[in-house]
Amino acid sequence: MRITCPFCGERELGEFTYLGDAKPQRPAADAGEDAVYDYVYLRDNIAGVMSEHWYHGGGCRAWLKVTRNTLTHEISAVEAAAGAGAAKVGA
Amino acid sequence: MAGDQANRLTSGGLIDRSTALSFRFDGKNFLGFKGDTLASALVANGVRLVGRSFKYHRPRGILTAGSEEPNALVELRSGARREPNTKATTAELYEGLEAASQNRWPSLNFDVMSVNQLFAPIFVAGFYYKTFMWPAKFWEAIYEPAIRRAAGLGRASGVSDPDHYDKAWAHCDVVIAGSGPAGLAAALAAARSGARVILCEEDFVLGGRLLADGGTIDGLPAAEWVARAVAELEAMPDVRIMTRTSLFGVYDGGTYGAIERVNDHLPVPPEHQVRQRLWRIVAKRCVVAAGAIERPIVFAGNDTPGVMMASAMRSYINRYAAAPARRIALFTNNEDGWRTADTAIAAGLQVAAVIDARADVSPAHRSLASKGGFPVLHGSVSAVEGGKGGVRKISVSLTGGARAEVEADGLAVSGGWNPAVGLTSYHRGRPKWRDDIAAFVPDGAPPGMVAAGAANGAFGLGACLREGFEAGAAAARDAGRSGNIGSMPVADDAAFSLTPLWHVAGKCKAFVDQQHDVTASDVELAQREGFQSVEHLKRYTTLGMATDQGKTSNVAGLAIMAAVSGKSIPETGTTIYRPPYVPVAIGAFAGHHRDENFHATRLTPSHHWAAEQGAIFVDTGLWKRAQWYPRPGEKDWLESVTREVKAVRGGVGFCDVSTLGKIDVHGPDAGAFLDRVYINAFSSLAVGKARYGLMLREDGIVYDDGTTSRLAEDHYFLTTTTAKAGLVMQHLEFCRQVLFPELDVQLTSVSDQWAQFSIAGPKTRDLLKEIIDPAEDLSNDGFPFMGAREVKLRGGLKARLFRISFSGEMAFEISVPARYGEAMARNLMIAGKPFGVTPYGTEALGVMRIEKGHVAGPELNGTTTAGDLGLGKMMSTKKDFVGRVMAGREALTAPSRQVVVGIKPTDKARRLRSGAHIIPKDETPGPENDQGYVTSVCFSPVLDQWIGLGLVERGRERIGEIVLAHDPLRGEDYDVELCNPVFYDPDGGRQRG
Amino acid sequence: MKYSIFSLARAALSGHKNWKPTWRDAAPRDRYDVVIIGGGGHGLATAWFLASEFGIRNVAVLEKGWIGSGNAGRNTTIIRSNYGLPGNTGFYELSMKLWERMEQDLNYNAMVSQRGVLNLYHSDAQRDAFARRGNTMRINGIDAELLDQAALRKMLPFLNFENARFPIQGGLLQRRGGTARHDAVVWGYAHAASALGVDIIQNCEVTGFTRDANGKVTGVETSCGKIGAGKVGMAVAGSSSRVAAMAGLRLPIESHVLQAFVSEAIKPLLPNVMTFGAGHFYVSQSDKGGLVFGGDIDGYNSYAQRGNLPVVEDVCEGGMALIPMIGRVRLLRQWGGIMDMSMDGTPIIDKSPVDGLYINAGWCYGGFKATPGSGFVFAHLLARDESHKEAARFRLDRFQRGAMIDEKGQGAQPNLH
Amino acid sequence: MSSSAIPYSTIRMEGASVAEFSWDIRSPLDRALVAGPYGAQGKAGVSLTEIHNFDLAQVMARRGKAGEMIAAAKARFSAAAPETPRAVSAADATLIWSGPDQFLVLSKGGKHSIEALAAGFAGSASLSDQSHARALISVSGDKARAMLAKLSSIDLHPSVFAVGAAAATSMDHTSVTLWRGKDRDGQAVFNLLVFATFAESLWHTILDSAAEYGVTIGHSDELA
Repeated sequence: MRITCPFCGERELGEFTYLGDAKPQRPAADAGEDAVYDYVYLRDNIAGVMSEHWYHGGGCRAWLKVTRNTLTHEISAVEAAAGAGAAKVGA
Repeated sequence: MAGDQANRLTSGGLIDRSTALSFRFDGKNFLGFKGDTLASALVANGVRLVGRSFKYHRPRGILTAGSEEPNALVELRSGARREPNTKATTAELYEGLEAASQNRWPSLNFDVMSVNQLFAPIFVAGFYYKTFMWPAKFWEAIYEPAIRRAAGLGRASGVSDPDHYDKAWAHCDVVIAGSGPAGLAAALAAARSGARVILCEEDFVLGGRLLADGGTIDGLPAAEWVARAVAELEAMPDVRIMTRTSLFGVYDGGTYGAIERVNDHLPVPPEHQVRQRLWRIVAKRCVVAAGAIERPIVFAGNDTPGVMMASAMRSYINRYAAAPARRIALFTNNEDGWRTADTAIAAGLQVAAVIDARADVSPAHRSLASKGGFPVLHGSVSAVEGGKGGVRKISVSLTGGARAEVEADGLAVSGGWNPAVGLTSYHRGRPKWRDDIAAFVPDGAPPGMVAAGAANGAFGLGACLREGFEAGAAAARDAGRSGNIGSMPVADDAAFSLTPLWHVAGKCKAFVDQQHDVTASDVELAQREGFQSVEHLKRYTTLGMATDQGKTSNVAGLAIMAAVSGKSIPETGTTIYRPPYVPVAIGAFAGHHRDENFHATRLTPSHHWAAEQGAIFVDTGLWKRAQWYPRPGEKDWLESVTREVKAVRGGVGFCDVSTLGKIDVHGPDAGAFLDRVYINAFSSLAVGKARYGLMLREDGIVYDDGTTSRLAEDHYFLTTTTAKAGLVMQHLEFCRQVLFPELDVQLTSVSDQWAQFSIAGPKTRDLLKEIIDPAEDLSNDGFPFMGAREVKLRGGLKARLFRISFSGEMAFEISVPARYGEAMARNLMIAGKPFGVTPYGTEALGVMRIEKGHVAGPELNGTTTAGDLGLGKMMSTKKDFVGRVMAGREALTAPSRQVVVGIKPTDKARRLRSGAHIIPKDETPGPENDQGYVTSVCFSPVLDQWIGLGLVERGRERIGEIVLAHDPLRGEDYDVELCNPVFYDPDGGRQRG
Repeated sequence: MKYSIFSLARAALSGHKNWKPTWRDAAPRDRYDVVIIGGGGHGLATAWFLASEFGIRNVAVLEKGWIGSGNAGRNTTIIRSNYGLPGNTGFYELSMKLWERMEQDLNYNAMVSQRGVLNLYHSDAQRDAFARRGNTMRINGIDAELLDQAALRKMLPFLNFENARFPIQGGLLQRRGGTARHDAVVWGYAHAASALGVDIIQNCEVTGFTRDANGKVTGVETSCGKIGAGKVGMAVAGSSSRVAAMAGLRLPIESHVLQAFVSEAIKPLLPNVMTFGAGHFYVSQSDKGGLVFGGDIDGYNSYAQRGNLPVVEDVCEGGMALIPMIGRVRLLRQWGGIMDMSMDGTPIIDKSPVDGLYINAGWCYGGFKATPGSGFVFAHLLARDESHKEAARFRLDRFQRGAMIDEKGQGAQPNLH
Repeated sequence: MSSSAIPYSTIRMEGASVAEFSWDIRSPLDRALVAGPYGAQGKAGVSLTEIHNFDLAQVMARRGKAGEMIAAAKARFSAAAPETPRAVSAADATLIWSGPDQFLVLSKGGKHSIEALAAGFAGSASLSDQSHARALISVSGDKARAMLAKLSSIDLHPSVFAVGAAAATSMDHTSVTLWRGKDRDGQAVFNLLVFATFAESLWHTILDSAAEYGVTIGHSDELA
């Protein structure tokens, strides 16, 4: 598998680390235990196109949101996490 | 007769007759020529019996001339370089080659295991599932060892592989598998377009089937055309031709695996060179021009030595000038097979007969037959006479029912061609059936891959060139290259007509999978027993599971299954194709990463100094750390470690702690950020102070700990444990970039920037005064406990000084830029000399942290909570932080949890061991009363006894209770007392003093 | 049809023409007391135990492909009960005891080979963790031995003791561990269950659940039509989330690819099952002669049943680091299976929140060894509506309660288990 | 091969003891690097040079301050700081992209040490000293690309990785910063910043990879 890092270009799988589904959002501080349980433990586990967190730890250390098909491993989009490259926010 | 090359034809072939090579097979000496394979040299020498089959130990010869060979497997080389199951058909001959037949005892010619043939009526597919069940104990003791000994083919060397391997990356626009007409045409078109091209050929010569079958291309003899094409390709800088290289797999994102047999054609790789190299080729497009594999027809006696694929016969005759037989019969169901009759006659060999299963034979072939003086028999081969000496007589069932017999010493068989659909099917694409050629062709190939030529079912030479050229041009275009591709090479297409014939029914054993001894009746039995799915068929009979992965047998097997189950072949379908296309040495996949090079090694800044001191090193992750520093006369590690601990507690010692992860946390929101990743507060930490911090995973379990210091308003210096350094960095970046992107914070690993030493013991300050600029105030007021700031050393170097202690002693940690690390160690020795300074290792470090009751790796084991570790009070209730909510779950806060306590044997002479379990006293150990276990132990010089920490149910409520340490693994049971985990200076006076 | 050397010899006389199918290929009936989704080892074992132990014979096993086509036919065939945490220890030992009598139970030779499973350790910390686990095993009545380096040198002289990056210090050995012939386990359960009246229906894919007004599951919709059921049990590791989603459930499971490898067959070389403690590599040698080996999961969600090169390399590096004599042995075939990776690395066997639907899932990469135990406790749950005591901790709500069973201590990060 | 960056100091101690501190600088390759030929005989295909004693500062823009950081860099170096994976040569420093909104400043002689840079980047960027965190190895020779292909998954073809191209990448599972310097004697020069504690290990792997081509090994105080 090769992932096109928005900062570095196309790189081989070995430079990246996988975290998982990027859809669940960390609940607000007061959201309660059920919401956090859902966030931490439950997964859609999609067979198909899924948005995922990958870390380019063997490269620029950016966290990425990768849109990938879990049936074919085809990657259709890669974008940086909100806080990667954030120095350009508002700039 | 050995060594005389009696079957070498007097002329022709792509062999170098001026370079004779001697070799040994089963202890006999032979000669061959440069350009031979082991198989062709054996053919030239008239050797027909080369192996024994897997189950029945039947005599077997050479069936093919390529990597699809099921029978001619040998142990190549000897000693540590012995390679079992090597295909003689691909092993390049070299001077001094040694090979031995396998799976026979005592000799190939007289193999006692061939008695298995007598039991053949019982040893049908799956027989072992139905027996060997009684008595139960006999399986491991008797049946299984016997089966294991009988199975397996060659013997591995049994000793460490002495050769080297490496791995490399290559990048191109178009990678092409195969250098036959389609592959070369593809390479020409792509290269002329300006594409970067890699052409992989598993053989040691380019040309594929052109080497054996010749032909005319662009009006030139094939060999000449190949030479011109290769010369043109070689002249282009962005074309890389890789011979002896098999493209074996396709992985995601256009990554291809290839194995280059760099030096397998030499007795031993030259100095500094590898035996084989694994390539990961990254290509925008791939053209599979891997050709097709001629398929056998299944008939009785089809495994007799001397029965050979028709195309293989042509290879041996034309390419190697070696005659597989003198009087050849041909059994074919298609037009292409006839070329072998042509070839035989041209080479001056006799054709005994052509047995053609089709109704009609072309006039051209009829005239060939009359010219060659051989009969054309319409029918099929029903039996072959001849044992280990090879084919003698062939029985033919003629169309219409009559029988005929043909005397011949070789039988060429052509059942048609199967495109090599492996590579195109590795992403779960299923090949599709084409009736016109009665074969599966690629379908659903991975993105970017296309098959061309015979690999795509185009069997004519002209069609191969056309498909290859067009595929090469299209691939280059897709890769963005648009140069002038010039003219397409042209050749005539021979007619291809075939009447499918898979199996000639008969009484004797007719082999589908020759290597695994799977017969047509085994396939029928499988069907009868319900194993009708091709996958069940494969698994039940082991069809296609041998070292050739069924390249010559799978399609025939499923065709027979289709016939007996009344389904069509496409309905029956194929099994899943899996890489690698050819077997690949495990050593090549490992490359450089073996022995000491298995993983990288990290060295601390003072490593070489410690080595000079005679330190014993321990592996901690990738690190080598000084474990202790033995001194002459010390009888064991314990004595050394005890001395080191006493030296620290009584004076001063130092230890390189540079392995801790160190992270610069910068930015206006650095404090707010740390508040969210730690359970305790850091925004409130004053500049110039350090604080111990604990971070949780989001599931509420402790992740890591360490001290973090505030060096400036917007700059914290965070430390992690050695083990978690990289992971914590990743986690913090996740928090920064994903969870809390609104915070203005920057992270940098500075682990390698700083050499850090812990200096501990009551004389620490005395030592530091020697080395630190006298202007720096190190007094309790000037540098209180948990102080942290930059200081100047004598001589002007700046260092960071932290007053933190994990030993319970007055202690500091000092950081200097890493290239001064070794000097720092030396200077600490000089500065500390008056105070008896002692370097100490990780063992002493561990002893002192246990004496002080500090938790470490064994307690932070990924299942413990802050509360379990006795650190629950650190959890802030005033802020949100990672893990806060989940940490509150019922089972994680239950009073019955196992929590950290101190443990000491009641008998002071008793050694406590980690991993011992804690059982209430006077109870019989069982799962119900297994209340915890010992996590960390040491011999405490202070208490003069073994002590430890443990995780014990309700441990903190049970201080003083005597319980049983139960250690059945080591046969020990003894009483221990649960106690306060802080064994040493519980009030903390010493570290604050 | 009773299998034995005698029946085999008799059959030989008639040219093996009289063998009957190993199991009956049944057409679906309208309704069963229990429908099991998934004709793998677990599903078929569940059916057999329902029929043989719990007297429920009106059972169907629905398989979307051919029986054993999932992980039952793709694993590395290891059996063991060397777990260290309450909940796992007892369950896997229950399973091991069932392995030990399987062939007699089923009249089918699954080649259960108790050749020993050895976990190697390379550091003091690892030894201590193994000691803790080994003692847990012993306390639970399971065999375990802690071996030092000298013992290993004697037993396995070919391991890399001399120039290893991470020298071998010793190992934890369970002699009763070993291997079994994976396909034969499937066929054996099918054979025996079929003989007791269980309907095995291949090429029948479940596409949905039928529910009554209260939401209770009343059956399944399949590619062969609707089939009614008193209870539905799912044993579809690899597809658990997809099947559960048909009932509106989300599970604490991710699907990951685990690759496995087999070498060319060679004469006996490795006597037992070994795991490398300093890298991702485990290996045994099949009775046929191939080295069967594997390592870590690829690490990303996948339903593709195939993996990528970095893990192949990583595994072979581990192999060469541990056993440098295998360098010239060739890797013959690589494949990938879909693992139900649960959030704590431990299975889930429980009633689902949907009435009438029962879950057997989350086996990570360790489902094969659990086959008989899983079948037994799942049959118990289906028959009695309560967890067997050895499966009592495999509840679905353990994540909400905080009662995870996390052998590796990696938390809710499935790719690290 | 050590040179003293801090002068030798002799200090008279209380109690009449004399301590002599020598603050020798030691490169992480100090022991492993043996200058001279290595591997196959004949003309060396690979040339390896370790560069000693450099200043290396990591400059990371603060949130929303990328523009200000670029401006500050421009003011200091009279060069545009790299915003994509490139190495930019300024008069007395090389600015090497190291990630989104960050770059490394490689220089000699303290002129662009972290202390020297601090004022200029105050408010726009966070600075972190990496001078001692890395070893710097320069690779050239006919076979440099062939050798690097064993370690790096990056495509180093001249049409893809031109002079000035840079990459934050991994070699042999170890993070490195790689960039192509100016050609020397008509040959490409690849520079590698390697983490100090991994340096010796990676060095041996580099030597193993290069041995078949013949290697010449040296060191230098000059930046390539």
